[in-house]
Formats: sequence, structure tokens, C-alpha cells
Amino acid sequence: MPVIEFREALNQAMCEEMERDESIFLMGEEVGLYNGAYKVSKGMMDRFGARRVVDSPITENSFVGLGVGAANVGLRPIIEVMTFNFAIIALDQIINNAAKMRYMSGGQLKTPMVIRGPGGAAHNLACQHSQAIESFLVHTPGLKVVTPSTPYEGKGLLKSAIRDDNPVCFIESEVMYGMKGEVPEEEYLIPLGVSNKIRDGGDCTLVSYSKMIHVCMEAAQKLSEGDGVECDIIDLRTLRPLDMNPVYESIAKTNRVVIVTEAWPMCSMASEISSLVAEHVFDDLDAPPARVSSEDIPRPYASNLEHAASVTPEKVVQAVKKVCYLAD
Amino acid sequence: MPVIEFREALNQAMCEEMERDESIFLMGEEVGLYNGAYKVSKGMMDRFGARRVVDSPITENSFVGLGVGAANVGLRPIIEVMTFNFAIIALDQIINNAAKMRYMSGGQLKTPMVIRGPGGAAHNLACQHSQAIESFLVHTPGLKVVTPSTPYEGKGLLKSAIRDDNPVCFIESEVMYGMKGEVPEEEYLIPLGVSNKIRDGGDCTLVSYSKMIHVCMEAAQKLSEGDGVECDIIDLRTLRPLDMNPVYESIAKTNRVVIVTEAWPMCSMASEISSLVAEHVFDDLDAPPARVSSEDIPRPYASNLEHAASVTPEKVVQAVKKVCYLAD
Amino acid sequence: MATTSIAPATASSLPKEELLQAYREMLLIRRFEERMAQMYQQGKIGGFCHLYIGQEAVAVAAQHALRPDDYMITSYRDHAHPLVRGTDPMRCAAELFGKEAGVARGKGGSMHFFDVERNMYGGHGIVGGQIPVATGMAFASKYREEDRVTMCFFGEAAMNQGTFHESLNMASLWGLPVIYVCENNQYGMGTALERASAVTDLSRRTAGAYNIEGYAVDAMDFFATYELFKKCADKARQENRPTFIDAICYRFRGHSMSDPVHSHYRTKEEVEEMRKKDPIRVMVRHFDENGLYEEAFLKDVDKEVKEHVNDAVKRAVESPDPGLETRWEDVYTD
Amino acid sequence: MATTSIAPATASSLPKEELLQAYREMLLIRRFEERMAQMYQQGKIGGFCHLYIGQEAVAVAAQHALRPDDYMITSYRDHAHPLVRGTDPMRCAAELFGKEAGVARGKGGSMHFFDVERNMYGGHGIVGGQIPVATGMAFASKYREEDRVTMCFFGEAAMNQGTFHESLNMASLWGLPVIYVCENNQYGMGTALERASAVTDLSRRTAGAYNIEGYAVDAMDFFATYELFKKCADKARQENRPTFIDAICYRFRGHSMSDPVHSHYRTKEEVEEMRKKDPIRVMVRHFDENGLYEEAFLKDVDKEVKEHVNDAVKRAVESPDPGLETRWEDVYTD
Ligand SMILES: Cc1ncc(C[n+]2csc(CCOP(=O)(O)OP(=O)(O)O)c2C)c(N)n1
Ligand SMILES: Cc1ncc(C[n+]2csc(CCOP(=O)(O)OP(=O)(O)O)c2C)c(N)n1
Ligand SMILES: [Mg+2]
Ligand SMILES: [Mg+2]
Repeated sequence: MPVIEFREALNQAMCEEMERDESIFLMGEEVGLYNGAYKVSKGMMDRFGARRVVDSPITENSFVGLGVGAANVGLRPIIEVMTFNFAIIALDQIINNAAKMRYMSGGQLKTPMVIRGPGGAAHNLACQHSQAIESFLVHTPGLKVVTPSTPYEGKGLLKSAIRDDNPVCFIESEVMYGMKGEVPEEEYLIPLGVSNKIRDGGDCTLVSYSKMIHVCMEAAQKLSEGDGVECDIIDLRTLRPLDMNPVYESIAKTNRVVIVTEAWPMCSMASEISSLVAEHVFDDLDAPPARVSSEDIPRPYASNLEHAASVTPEKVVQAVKKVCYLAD
Repeated sequence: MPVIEFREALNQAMCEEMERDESIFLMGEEVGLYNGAYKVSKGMMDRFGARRVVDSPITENSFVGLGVGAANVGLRPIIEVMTFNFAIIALDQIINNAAKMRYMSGGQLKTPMVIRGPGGAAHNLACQHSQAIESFLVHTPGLKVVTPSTPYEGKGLLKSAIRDDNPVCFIESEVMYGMKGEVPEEEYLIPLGVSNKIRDGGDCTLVSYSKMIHVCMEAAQKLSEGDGVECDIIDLRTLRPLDMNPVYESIAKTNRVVIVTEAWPMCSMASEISSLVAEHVFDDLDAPPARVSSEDIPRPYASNLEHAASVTPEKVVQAVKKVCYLAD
Repeated sequence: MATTSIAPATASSLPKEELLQAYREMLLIRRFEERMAQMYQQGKIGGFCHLYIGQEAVAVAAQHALRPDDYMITSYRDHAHPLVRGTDPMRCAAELFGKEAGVARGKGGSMHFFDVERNMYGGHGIVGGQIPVATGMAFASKYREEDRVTMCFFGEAAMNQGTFHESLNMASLWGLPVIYVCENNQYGMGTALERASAVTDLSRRTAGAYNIEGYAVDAMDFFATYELFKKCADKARQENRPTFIDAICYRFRGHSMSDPVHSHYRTKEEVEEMRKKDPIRVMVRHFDENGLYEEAFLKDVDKEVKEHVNDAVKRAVESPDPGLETRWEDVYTD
Repeated sequence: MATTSIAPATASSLPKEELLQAYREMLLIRRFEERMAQMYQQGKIGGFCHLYIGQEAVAVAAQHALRPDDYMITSYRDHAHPLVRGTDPMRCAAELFGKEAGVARGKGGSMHFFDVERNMYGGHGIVGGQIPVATGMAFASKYREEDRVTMCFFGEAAMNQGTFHESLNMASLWGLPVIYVCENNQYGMGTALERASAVTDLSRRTAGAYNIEGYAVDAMDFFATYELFKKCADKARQENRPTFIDAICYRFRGHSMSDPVHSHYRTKEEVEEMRKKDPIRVMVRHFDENGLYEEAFLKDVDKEVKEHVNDAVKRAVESPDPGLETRWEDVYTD
């Protein structure tokens, strides 16, 4: 199976879908002539022309809104936000129009649109450029939210997102674009709303998504080697709609859970998972559900501060040991 | 003690502070000549003039940003958003500038500013005008978030918010503006970041804030009369910084908790409280923490649908009975 | 190339029958809303309710200047637009009463009237929020090489939102077939135009800034408004060029039902004075001066329209509430 | 009343010593950033790093046209502005290295240089985000009846953001003492001005739309730029009127350190051609033509500046990292 970069997997997903369906177009800052700020759309303007790969002015709120209108009359826009940090400016169009157009029209309209780009932090980008805002999107009914963790998942989920008739926020990661993985040549789709168990342990359940999956994998490795603790890892893949069944099943066996997200802690996806777990499998728990999040501060620039504020495999290891009542 | 409306209590708070400190000004849509969309600023333009009570164009993102700049150079703006629904357009200035200016300047700047207005739903306003977005604000370090529940609290907390040197989002409620309550004539302040136990029961802890406090009170009354179940009620008052001690203390006694918020359920303040409870007082719990939220749908217009989607005393009663393992 | 000019009122190029139809539509809006105001006061309608009374000539002129397959989209002041497009007034009333038969199944209410079959795309509550959406609809028309026009309505106060600026730049840059119509009723709630906008001659705002031709028109005059709309629609259709129109009108009622007709922000005298320019009166006068229709006949039409409205309201009142389970529908589609 | 005009290059009205100071500042920016580019390539600096090289005349002209108590605020392309205001280059370098001595205690990095003592208010990463903030600073000056001016810098691509529109309307409406300076380096990342903006003659965008006078200037020419800035500063100070300036310049480097100097979006030839207009060269030529300073002397100044920069860098490298506990500081103040 070919091994390709995450960005290329996403590129393939978009290209294959655009070949298939003339009503799909890609719009965003620098997506065309410049080949994408992170080269996800490399070669696409050459291939599909400036009609279907459109460089937009820096006007996030309005080009997201433009996508909503185009989708409402039957096109299928893929709107790239250079990063989801800049989608904060576009939240009005995302929350008030993309998410609600169907509802407030009493079901007359559909908004088949993907809003995609990298979320979360890269390195040394400081606080305005290092935010994980998925909780805002997950909070909002009417949206779907997808957070792939590997090139394989990225391609299969993005194709499904593009075919979905609802507005989908598809959150990638700057630091994962260069990550390589196997991606089959033949076409495949991964359905939205299905979580995935990607590691089998039995001592503790790790729940995560996107980039943090790799932090969990590293932590699980360390725990296995250093402490003989084996972790289940559940990759949620889609945050809305959310499939918690694999989480509950795993906890029924492990009786402990650590939830790992890159966002700030308060009112986050970690909070949500933790409360769902308590509500649904309280009696299975031998320890309180634990959360590992970025520290509750704006992200600092200096490497040492940034590292300290971040989620690391070490912090996950500590949390697992704690819920397993292992002395450090 | 004089009994006055909530709007008047807020008006008094602003007027008293503006008399005291010349650097405070009020800006927002319709705050001046029109006396405020909900008459909270009634008479203030007459009293303080158009220099200090400023009618702004409909330009939420930029007049919030204007407030940030004015605060950074030493003024103390009170920015009224007509409702927090419209603050969604201003989230970039709130999250990226108001919240982070101090941090990203390495502590050189302060942003002493209040962003205030009604949040949550009123009646029959449909989905774009009925959102409770406090979880976005609580998610964001650098902000403070205040949610008063009575005229008395409103006045005392707003005065503290105005004197605070940090950006404070102060969320009121359209349906509470007409609510009456006792407010002393002499000056008083209520500190931010201190939760308040407002009812003493012993069977179950209710945690809430703002308008939902009154729903909890009604539910507690029903439970007391109908089922002999007595509830503690904790009014959080400030959501960030968050004072959980009274909640933990209460749960130590009741061993059960129901969290009541008006927002959508996912990644909400209810999720946050629930996870904090599980993390901190897991062993005190005789039942999983329960959440009562608005239904996970955009808010419909029709009264029957809207009522069904809302948090009601009946739903709170049900939740309490459930955590008390009382058959219905 | 972009210029500002005032379209002069002219005798209409429309056939006599179509003018009668226009008159009927003007009345339909007026009588429908008068009836709705009563229903609101009786507590049959909740929430915000923004009446269009005084501005009728704008929506009606738009309807006659556009093809049925052209798109319309507007703000929360949206009762008129589906009515002129031919939506059954019963369904509009039903929406206000929160009934299942409503134009948004009772989910939208006054601010969210949609009739997609008739190319009326809402009904939007966030000031300025529909402007990018309209721009996207026009983008789609160009993308598909249709000769369809999008007409986007908004109030003059909405022009100060960033979305206006951002959208007009894109529409001009990409040559989109869209007409941006400012329904300039001179107030945004209680704020007069000149208290919120540094430039009050709005048709001057777009030429230099976006290379979009701007026009102003006396929009109490159906005939002048129609001619200008037609011209701009042709331009959009044939040249894929956006235009901007300052449709100068007036609202005779308060901003919404909870706002009095006149208070701090405008005088009773001003309102009275403006009533002399009532667009329905202007139209009747035109019919009279041009010997088109007689007053007695026009009165009969009015009677008919009133009956039509009353009948619609009656049917709407009697129609069922939405089933409780419907609130979970339309959040997502499969 | 609002007009558009091009300020002509003139012989400078500044005293000879001040011109030498300006020259020193031009070089300081240039040498500082050249050194930082090296450090970036050596991995001593992380994240995004946007160089100002080529645009120096703008910041330096601003500094000489303004009083020290006037406010400056800019985007992420912000190294020059504190340097001209007199911030120790060691503290600028330290910020880039993520050191405690940095102008934002190592918390901000390249995009967030602040020196509030010298009235430099950042350093902002969201395109267009600083424009409302600047407007608020000017609002405060007027509120307090100070005769202080705010100069707000942003790129030409930022003009398409809604904040530009919203802010200029308010500044004009309320008569705020602010100068909006577009550092028009002709590209927003890889997008040429004409591919993102429907109007490319930017100084035409503000008169009709906001009643704000717009000017354009060849901003590779310190002298012309200074004169225009001075004129606008006087206007702001004396009349409380905002102005808009299209400062036409060029960046000689890529958009950020990760972007090549030329690629798909601009040719090597174009960059070479523009280098002939290097603002430092233009200044040296002026000194020569007007017999002000000799080349040999100017070379010595350059050497001095380089040493100054090297010394600053050395001190910055040797300075301590921020203590880990400092990350919890500056989130809130008491
Ligand atoms: C973003 C936003 N801000 C504020 C409001 C509240 N609001 C509703 S209508 C209105 C006035 C709009 O005036 P204008 O655009 O002139 O339209 P008109 O109502 O006169 O038709 C305001 C402030 C809103 N709905 N959305
Ligand atoms: C809201 C937002 N969108 C996108 C970006 C990414 N971005 C950073 S700089 C830039 C180009 C800005 O160009 P211009 O305004 O001309 O300034 P210049 O970089 O040329 O100085 C872009 C798209 C951002 N930082 N903020
Ligand atoms: Mg208006
Ligand atoms: Mg530029």
C-alpha cells in the first residue's frame, strides 16, 4: 500500500470527489496559485482551474457565508480556513447560518459544505495562533465535527464529509500534515459518527482524537514498557455526532478512563466525555474519570513555557497511573 | 429596602460607578438616545452626555475591539451587546484581543472592560436569537464570566466587574430585566469568584446560575412540597473564576448533584461542573452527577416546541428524583 | 467606470394588467401586516415582529423586475418578500402563529420566512448576516453559468457591518450577478442614518470602495423603483456585474411591535409628513393621473384583498400546531 | 470634501541630524532582521517570523512624523516599529529567542512585540484585528481631550476584512485622531493586490465610503512618506480627523521565513527590479545628491549599527530563559 503524507491524503480526497462531482469547489486563502498555505491543495488549481479552486480575499466570515449560500442553492463548497484560529472571526456564519439554515427554514434548505483546515497548536506560534476551538463547534447543534488522526482516516473521513449533506467542520493539524501513513489506492469511505478502538489493553481506557491520539499512543507504549499497564485507546474520529459506545464498552472492562484533548480544560470536549462517562457507566468506574488538557492559559511562545503548557505523553502516563492507583 | 427591577439595579451600578470614575464610558447599540433596547441604560445619556454614553453603529466586532483599545490606554469601557447572540460576531475581538492582550504583551497591558448584555433565550425568538454562549467565554482563559441571578446580585456583581482590571463578560437575561428584588440604598459590592449557597436542603445539591436559579427554586419548592425532598441550591454567580468549594461541601452532605444550565448540553458549563464534581468528590457521590440542559437542537419558534426544548422546573424535579432513586 | 446616479421617476413600461397585479401585492402586504399587528396585540404572535408597512414599493418592484427563478433573500423584516413571490398568506400567518403549516413549519417565526420553491431564501435575524449568503448564491449562479440574478435586501444600518464590505469586494472582484438593495428606511431601530453612518449618501459608498455602481431611488415610488431594479437586473444577467441600490423609503410603524411609532428618535410630525408619500397613495395617484384605473375599482380590489387575508388568517388559526416530535426534525438531513 | 491625492517627493524639511538618525534607524531594522533571519535558519527562533526588509521607510517616517507620546500599533510584521521607537534591540532579539528579557517576556514571539512605555501597542496576529483596537486608542485620546495621535499599520490584504470597514466608519463618524496606514507591499502572502481587492487604487477606497481623505505615497521614499505622515498627523492632532494612507512599498523577503522570496506568485525579475528602489539606497542617493552625508561616513554608520546589533544579539542569547512558573503570570491582573 502506498505510504503518503497526511496532506496528500487530504488532497486525494478532495481531488477524487471533485472529479466525481462538478458541484464541488474549493475556496480559501492561498488555496490556488500558492498551492495552499500548508500545501494541502497542491496542484489543484492547475488541475481544476480557477473556477473550481478559488483564492479568496482575507474575509473569513464572508467567504464562509458565501459557502453557505452556494450550498443552499445546490453547490457543495469546501471552504478552507487557513487555520481554525481564523475561523473564530467566522463563527457567526458557522453557528448562525451554516448550522441553523436547515432548521430555521423548516427543513427546506440543506447546507452540504465542509469547512476545513488545521486546528490546535503547532510550535512557537503564541496565543492567537494556537487554539483548539472544537468545543465551540461541538457545542452547536446543526454542525458535524470531524477530527482525523491519520492519513488513512483523513482521506476516508474527508470523502464522507464532502458527501455529507450537512455542514461539517473538519479539523486537521499543522503538525500532522507531514505525517506519513498507508493509504490504499482503491476508493474507500469512513463513515462519520463511528468511533474506533485502535489499541487493545485492559487496564485503562484512553479516549482522544486528532493529534492527541499520537500522544496517547506514545503514553500507552511507555506505560506498557515501564509499568506493565495496558491501555485501550479509542479514537473518537467524529466529535459530533458522537459515538460513545466503544468508550463505554472499554470502560466496562478497564473500569478507568483518561480523556486526552489539546484544548483548554473548561467546557471542553474532555469535560463532555467525562460527564457522559459518569452519566452512563458510573457503576463501572473504579476511579474518577481523569482529563488531560492543555493548561488553562493562553499559549506562550517560548519553547520551555509552551512545552510545559502542552499535553505530553508524560502527563498522560501520570494520569493513567493515578486512575490505576499506582504510586509514581 | 427599596424593591426595584433588575434593569434598574444594573442601571444604578453603572451610574454609581460612572459618577465615581470619569474613565468609565458606556457604548453600544441604542444605549443612548433610545435608552437601551431593554432600557437598562435609561436616562444615562441625559445624565452623562453623549461623550460618555455612546450610540454605536451595528458593528459588534469592531466596537468590542474599540473597547479593548480604549481599555489598553487607560479608559474603562462598558460595552453593551444588545444580546450575547450578537457577540458571536465579536468573538474574535473577545477571544483574541480582550482575553489575550495582557498575556501576549507579557503583562504590559491591562484590559479593564466589561462586555455586558442579555444571554440565553427569551420567548419565541427562534434559533438565531436564543443562544446561551457562556461556554465559549468560560472556555477562554483571560476572560472572567459573571452571571447574576437577582437584582441584588446584579448590582453588586456589576459594580465589581466594572472595577475589575480584567475583561469581564457579564451575562444578563432578557426575561429577568423586569424581575423585582430588594436592593439596599447604601453602596455594596459582591466579589467576583465566590459562589453562593442560596437554599439549604440536605437531600440533593442543585448547581446553577443566572435565570436557571429561578427554575431551580421552583423545582426545589415542588420537591419539598410534593416529595419531601429538600435541595441545597448553589448559585455559582461567577463562572470564571469558578468557586466550586460550596458545591463540594454541599455534595459531601447530599451525595447527589443535579446541574442545571440553559445552554445546549455538549461542551457546556454543565459538562464542566459535572466533570469537576467527578474529579474532586467522586467518593461522595451516591449517584452519577446529572445534567439538565436545553435540548440539543436549535431553538424553535412555536411556543409548544420551544417549551418542550427548554429547561423547566418539571425536568429538574425529574432529574432530582432520578439521582435520589425515587420512583416517579 | 462606476458612477452614482438617481433614477428618475418615469411612466411605467409595464402593461396595465401587471400594474394592477402590483397594486394588489402592495395591498396584500399592507393588509396582511395590519391584520398581523392586531393578532400580535391579541397575543397570538410572539417574539419580535418587524412590519414592512411603508416600504411595500420595494418588494413589489423587485418582484416585477425579477424573474421567478431569480433569488431573493432578506433580513428579519421579511413578510413582504414571500407574499409578493406568491406564497399563500395562510402559510405566512401560520408561521407567525407557530403552526405546522407555516413557511418554516413554525420553527422560524416572523424573522425566518422561507419559501425556497419560490426562490425566497429567508428571513435572517443577524444584521448583515444574509449578505455573504446572497453573495454565495450569486457565486453559484455564475459557477453554473445560469443567467439567474440574486437580489439581496438589508437595512441601511446593516451597511456598517463588516459583511457588507467583505461581500461587495468579492462580488465585484469576481463579477457576480447580485443586486444589493438597501431598504433605507432611515433608521436602524432608534438610530437615524446620520448617527451611525459617516456617509449618508449611501449610493456614494460603493463606487470608490468596490468599483460597484451605486444608485439611489425614491422607493416610495413603485415606478421609479421598478425601472431601476430592472436596469440593474439586466446588468447582472447580461454582464455578471453587481450593483448597489439605495432604496430610500420609510417605515410607518415602530422598529418592531414593541417599539412605538415615534418616540425619542423621531417626531410625530416627521411620520405624518412621510405618510403623505405612502407608496400605495403614490401608486393610486399615478393610476388616476394616467387614467389607468378608477378609485372605486381600486377600492373593490382592496376589499377583495382584505377578504383574502381574513380568510387566510382564519385558515391559519384553525390549522394544527406542530407535533412535539417535529422539534427534533430538520436539525440534520440524511 | 474628501479627496485623493499623491504626495510628491520633496526635499526634506527635517534637520540634517535628524536625517542621520533616520538613516541609522533604517539600517537598524535592516541589520537586525538580516541577523534574525540567520538565527532563524540556525533554529534559534521558532514559529512564524515576518520580516520588514524593504518596508523600512514606512516605520522610520512614522517615527519622525509622530511625537513619542503618539500611539503606534501594527500587525505581526512588527519588528521595525519598536526598534524605531527606541526599544533596545537586545529585548527584541530576546523575544524572538523566547527569553525572559524579551519585549513580551518570551510569551509573544515575533508576532507580538509590545513596548507600551514607548507607546508601541503590538504586534497582532489576526489579520485586521488591530484596526478596531487602534480606533479605540484614538477614541480614548479624544475622550480625554489629549492631542495624541494613533497610527495604525496593516497590510493591503487586511483592508478586505470587515474590521477595516467598521472601524473607518466609526473613526469618521466620531472624528477620531487616527491615521490608518496601509503598508501596501502589494502581496498578502502569495496573493497579489489585484487578485484580492476589487479596487487597487487603495487611496480611492475611503473618501466615498467613509468620508475619510485617502492619500497614496511612494513609501520606498522616506522623504515623501515623512511629509505625508506629518501632514496627516497634524490633521489628526488639530482637527480630530482620521486619514487613510496607501504607503506603497515592497517586501524583499518572503511573506514569512518559510516562504521563498519568489515563487509562483511573483518573479525573480520583479523582485530584482524592485530592489533598485531599496529605501536605504533611495535615502543614500538623496544624501549624496543634496550633499548631506558622504558615502564613506555612511558606511561607518552601517558598521556601527551592525556592531550594535551583534552586541544586542549576544546579550540576548546569553540572557536567561523565562522561569517555568512565569507561564501562569499575566493571564489575569489583580
Ligand atoms: C448583529 C446584530 N446586531 C444587532 C441586532 C439587533 N437589531 C435588529 S434590527 C436592528 C436595526 C437594523 O436596522 P436596519 O439595518 O436599518 O434595518 P431595518 O430594521 O431598519 O429594516 C438591530 C440593531 C441584530 N439582530 N443583529
Ligand atoms: C484572520 C486571519 N486570516 C489569515 C491569516 C494568515 N495570514 C497571515 S498574514 C496574511 C497575509 C496578510 O497580508 P497583508 O495584509 O497584505 O500584510 P503583509 O503580510 O503583506 O504585511 C495571512 C493570510 C491571519 N493571520 N489572520
Ligand atoms: Mg433601517
Ligand atoms: Mg501585503
